[in-house]
Amino acid sequence: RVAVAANAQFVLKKLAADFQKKTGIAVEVISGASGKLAVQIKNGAPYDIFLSADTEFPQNLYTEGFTLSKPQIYAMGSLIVCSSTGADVKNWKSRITGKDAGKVAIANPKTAPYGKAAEEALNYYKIYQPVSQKLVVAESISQVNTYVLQRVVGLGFTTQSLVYELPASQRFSWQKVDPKSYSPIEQGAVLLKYAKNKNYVNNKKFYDYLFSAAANAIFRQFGYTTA
Amino acid sequence: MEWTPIWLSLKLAAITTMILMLIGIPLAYWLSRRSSWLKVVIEAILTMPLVLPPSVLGFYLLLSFSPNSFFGRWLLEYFNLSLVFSFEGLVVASVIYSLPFMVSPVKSALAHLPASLAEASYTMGKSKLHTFYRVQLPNIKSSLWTAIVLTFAHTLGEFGVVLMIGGRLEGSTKVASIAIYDAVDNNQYHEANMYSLILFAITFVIVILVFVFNKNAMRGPLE
Amino acid sequence: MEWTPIWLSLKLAAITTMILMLIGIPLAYWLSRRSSWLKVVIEAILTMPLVLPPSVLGFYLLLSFSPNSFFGRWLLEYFNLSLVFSFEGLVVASVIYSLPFMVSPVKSALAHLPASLAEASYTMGKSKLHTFYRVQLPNIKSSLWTAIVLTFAHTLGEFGVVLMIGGRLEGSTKVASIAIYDAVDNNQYHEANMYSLILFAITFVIVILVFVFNKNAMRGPLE
Amino acid sequence: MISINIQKNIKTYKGRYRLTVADSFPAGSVTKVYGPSGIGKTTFLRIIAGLSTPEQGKIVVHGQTWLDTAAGINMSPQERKAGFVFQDYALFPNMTVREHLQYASTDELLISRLLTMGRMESFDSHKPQHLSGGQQQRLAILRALAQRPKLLLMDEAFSALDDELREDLITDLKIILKEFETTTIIVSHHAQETLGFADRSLKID
Amino acid sequence: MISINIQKNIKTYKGRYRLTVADSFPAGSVTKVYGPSGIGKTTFLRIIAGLSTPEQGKIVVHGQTWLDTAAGINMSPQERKAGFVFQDYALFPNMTVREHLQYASTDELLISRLLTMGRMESFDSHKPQHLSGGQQQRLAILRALAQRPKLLLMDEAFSALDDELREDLITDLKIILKEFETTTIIVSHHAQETLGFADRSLKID
Ligand SMILES: Nc1ncnc2c1ncn2[C@@H]1O[C@H](COP(=O)(O)OP(=O)(O)OP(=O)(O)O)[C@@H](O)[C@H]1O
Ligand SMILES: Nc1ncnc2c1ncn2[C@@H]1O[C@H](COP(=O)(O)OP(=O)(O)OP(=O)(O)O)[C@@H](O)[C@H]1O
Ligand SMILES: [Mg+2]
Ligand SMILES: [Mg+2]
Repeated sequence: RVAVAANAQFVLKKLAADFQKKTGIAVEVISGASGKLAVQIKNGAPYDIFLSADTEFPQNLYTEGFTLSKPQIYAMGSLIVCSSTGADVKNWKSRITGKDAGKVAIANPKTAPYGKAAEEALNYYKIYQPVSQKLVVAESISQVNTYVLQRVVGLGFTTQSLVYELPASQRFSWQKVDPKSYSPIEQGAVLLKYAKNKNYVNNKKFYDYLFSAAANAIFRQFGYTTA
Repeated sequence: MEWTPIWLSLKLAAITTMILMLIGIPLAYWLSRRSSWLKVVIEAILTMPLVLPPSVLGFYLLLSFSPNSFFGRWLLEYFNLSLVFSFEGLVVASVIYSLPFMVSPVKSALAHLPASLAEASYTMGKSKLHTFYRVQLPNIKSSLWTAIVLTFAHTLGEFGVVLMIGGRLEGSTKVASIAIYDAVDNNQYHEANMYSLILFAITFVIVILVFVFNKNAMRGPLE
Repeated sequence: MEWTPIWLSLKLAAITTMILMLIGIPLAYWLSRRSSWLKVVIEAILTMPLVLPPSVLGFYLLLSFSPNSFFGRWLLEYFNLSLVFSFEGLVVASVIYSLPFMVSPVKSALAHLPASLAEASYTMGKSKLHTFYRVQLPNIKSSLWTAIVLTFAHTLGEFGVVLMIGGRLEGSTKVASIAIYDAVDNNQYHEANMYSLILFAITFVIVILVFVFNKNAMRGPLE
Repeated sequence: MISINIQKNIKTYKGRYRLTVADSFPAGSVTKVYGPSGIGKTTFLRIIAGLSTPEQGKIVVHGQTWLDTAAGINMSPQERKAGFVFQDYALFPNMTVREHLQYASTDELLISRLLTMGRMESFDSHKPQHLSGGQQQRLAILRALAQRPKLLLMDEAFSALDDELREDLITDLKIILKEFETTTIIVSHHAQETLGFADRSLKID
Repeated sequence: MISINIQKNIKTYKGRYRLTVADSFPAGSVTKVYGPSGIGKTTFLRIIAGLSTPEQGKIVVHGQTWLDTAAGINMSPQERKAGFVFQDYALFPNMTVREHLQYASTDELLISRLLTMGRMESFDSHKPQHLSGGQQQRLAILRALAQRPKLLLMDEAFSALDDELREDLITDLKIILKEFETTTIIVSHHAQETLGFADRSLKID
């Protein structure tokens, strides 16, 4: 069983499918907010592997002795600005401060790495002040996606992987945010103590697969960068 | 720890409860009168919002309130009112969500009341409205308070809907339940505990006061 | 779209409602007797779980049920029972969370019932228990059904608590509300709509049946 | 002058049965209505008050048509404002004795007078559940009087009162009913009960 | 033989008052209890049935001590099993006429006999709210009889019945009470009401 941060669940399902094709081993994917998953793991959740949206939670689990290995970075996310109102987001920096931008959705900077990155980017371009009045803070990256896709907001900051999850028919415009404007969104994974109980070999196999060239290719396909 | 979210939560719960008293109690009265198929269906529909997970209900409300929807645009154009990302939106959503907690207990209690009480009042020339507020309602006081307490508490704890259509705006939609949730998510357990304790304490006092008041109201002069 | 989560949800709601009938109704009876300070406080405490956002309540329950806690370890050692990430845990959490919806309406209705009904039964040699089930409870049928419907619907829609202490284990803790939530989160709106519609339809039918049954039960032979 | 002519189908222990009453009641008179239990006496009073509707009927009170099924006229109980002493009293559990009377009337002088007349002064702050059967019945009578009804309908209104109390009450009642120019219809089982009160009688069977 | 000696403080219209009753009731006798309204007659019956507790008192029924405040004995209403006809009937709204009797007794023969005796056969599937006042009162009497009580307490149990019906009922009652060896205490305001029924009387004041 793999517990995965909500933003990476789509790619993980692809990885699981690929892994099963190669080895015949089935993987059960459980998604949720990283923080909640971490609390659950500390309280006995039956998960074998944990893929967080950041590095802090895995590190914390490691120091408190809930893991079999040190956290490892499996991918780095990229932040994008997007809209489905048909607006042109190529020059989003000027647009976002304008009148007709509508509300702007970011994930909660306190809990979601993509939210933190978005905040950093806005500060980097010195437009946080003017934008703050329009900011709508969503619970998670998924909720940002909902707001954007349902056009309740004009613009949203989310993960690049969203782009590859959408049906082709969806009206959607997006633009990468320059990675130098925010600190890298490193996503860490750990092998949990629970993995020892059952099928340790298979668990370990999948954990190792996550860092294989084949997996890296799939990660890149969905807009992540890998080491 | 800030006080704004708590204050906001209490305001939301109080306003919602008040609105629900205004619309829920007459609705309960109407539903308690001779029942028809229509009323049974309406009653079932009122219960429906409960069945959905709050955040999903919030999602559907988001769709219907958003300026892209017909209803949302109409509100915006004619009333300059936006129900997404605003306190007003939270109130409307909470009203929908908590409606059955106000209506059902009151309706059931009215159904148990002997018909002759109202009849006696009618022969004294009192209107149905007057009779309802002076005779029927006071005689189901205990159920009425139950409804009010459940509604109030439920609105305070309401979270999923609020999170979806509120957008965490400081001072207008970031209510206490969201602050607690964020604190837990942030590993700020101490802060979460503080918020929880304060909410508990305030509600506990309110509920105790209601029960004590209610108890005295039901007690006769000789006991 | 799978049927397992829906089936699981219905099972959870049905079991919770049944347990709450078993413990909530006697509790309501006890609370409706001559009230004391102790009872007022207990009643207020029962209302408290409502005040917290469900996911936070879930968080606290997780901490107290977890094998790291005294209570959790005790359960595990002596009963080999784990209340975290198990269906049993969901049941216990739902029971705590929905308790006031069962207890409060029944308690209020009992308080409104004339004392002479029970007295008449006592003089006929019937025990308090017999009197309660044969005389008092049948005469507050409408409120009892209200309590059952609210409890059932509320448990179906229950999400935050369940998510926190259940995780999303296929076939044991991934109930329909979580499936819907996931679907919305994953932008699978069609699937979310399907789940919602099915939950609606099932509950709608149940609620309508209850109301129709209840309506007939309250109707006399000549009307 | 009140004229009543009604027909309603009811079920009695003899099977389905058509309750038929046709009579005129002179203004200010007190009419005793009697007949076997379950024959429809309470139903008759309820029809007059507007709480029940007969299949056919006409009720004219002091020239005003309260009910005419043929013409489709059916005044509401609120418009008829008949004073009604219910057989089961129908007191309001939430109100004290005084509040019952205040609900019917704002005339504090009248209220005091009625409380004295019913010997209920010392119970004026009691709720019905703390009153004895006879006290409850007296309160039901006083409440009906407090609204100064043109027509007073009493259903077994003396059944819980002892002889002495009843006789005293009747003496006072006659004075007050005269003063209010009230026409009274009283259902009673016992010949003795309405002695010195009723001046006419009507048998239903 | 039943001996009762009780004292309880109650409030009447004369102010606080100490209700005192001391009397012995021969087995199988029918005692009429009377006195002004609000004096404590209902309270007296409730004390005998165990629904109310006096400040001081002793009740011995056929050699069995039901109450002895000095010795701290106080049997529950369930153990006393006195048949009680409540002044306000206390019928069960959820039960039909027949179900009321079935609740008190499993003897279907007795139930049929009682239904006939109370002329209630044709109402056996009616609920109380669809019965007339007199029918409700008869049901209350029948229900109390159905439990074959050793002691029957009747609070104004004939007040809603017409003379003819009451006389017929009394004839039947006397037979059945003799058969059950029941001792009866009946509260009544009207001398006439218990004529030919009560063989003793007790005034409370
Ligand atoms: N539940 C109660 N609480 C307080 N006082 C009560 C209660 N019931 C009766 N009383 C008071 O106790 C006194 C005696 O009441 P009780 O019902 O025994 O009178 P009673 O002799 O049966 O009168 P009646 O002939 O009118 O029925 C009354 O004055 C009444 O006000
Ligand atoms: N709510 C009701 N629904 C159906 N039937 C009723 C209802 N109330 C009374 N009845 C029936 O109608 C008949 C007439 O009832 P009503 O109460 O008018 O009798 P009554 O003459 O007042 O009798 P009593 O002297 O016993 O009070 C009764 O036989 C009764 O069974
Ligand atoms: Mg009658
Ligand atoms: Mg009495």
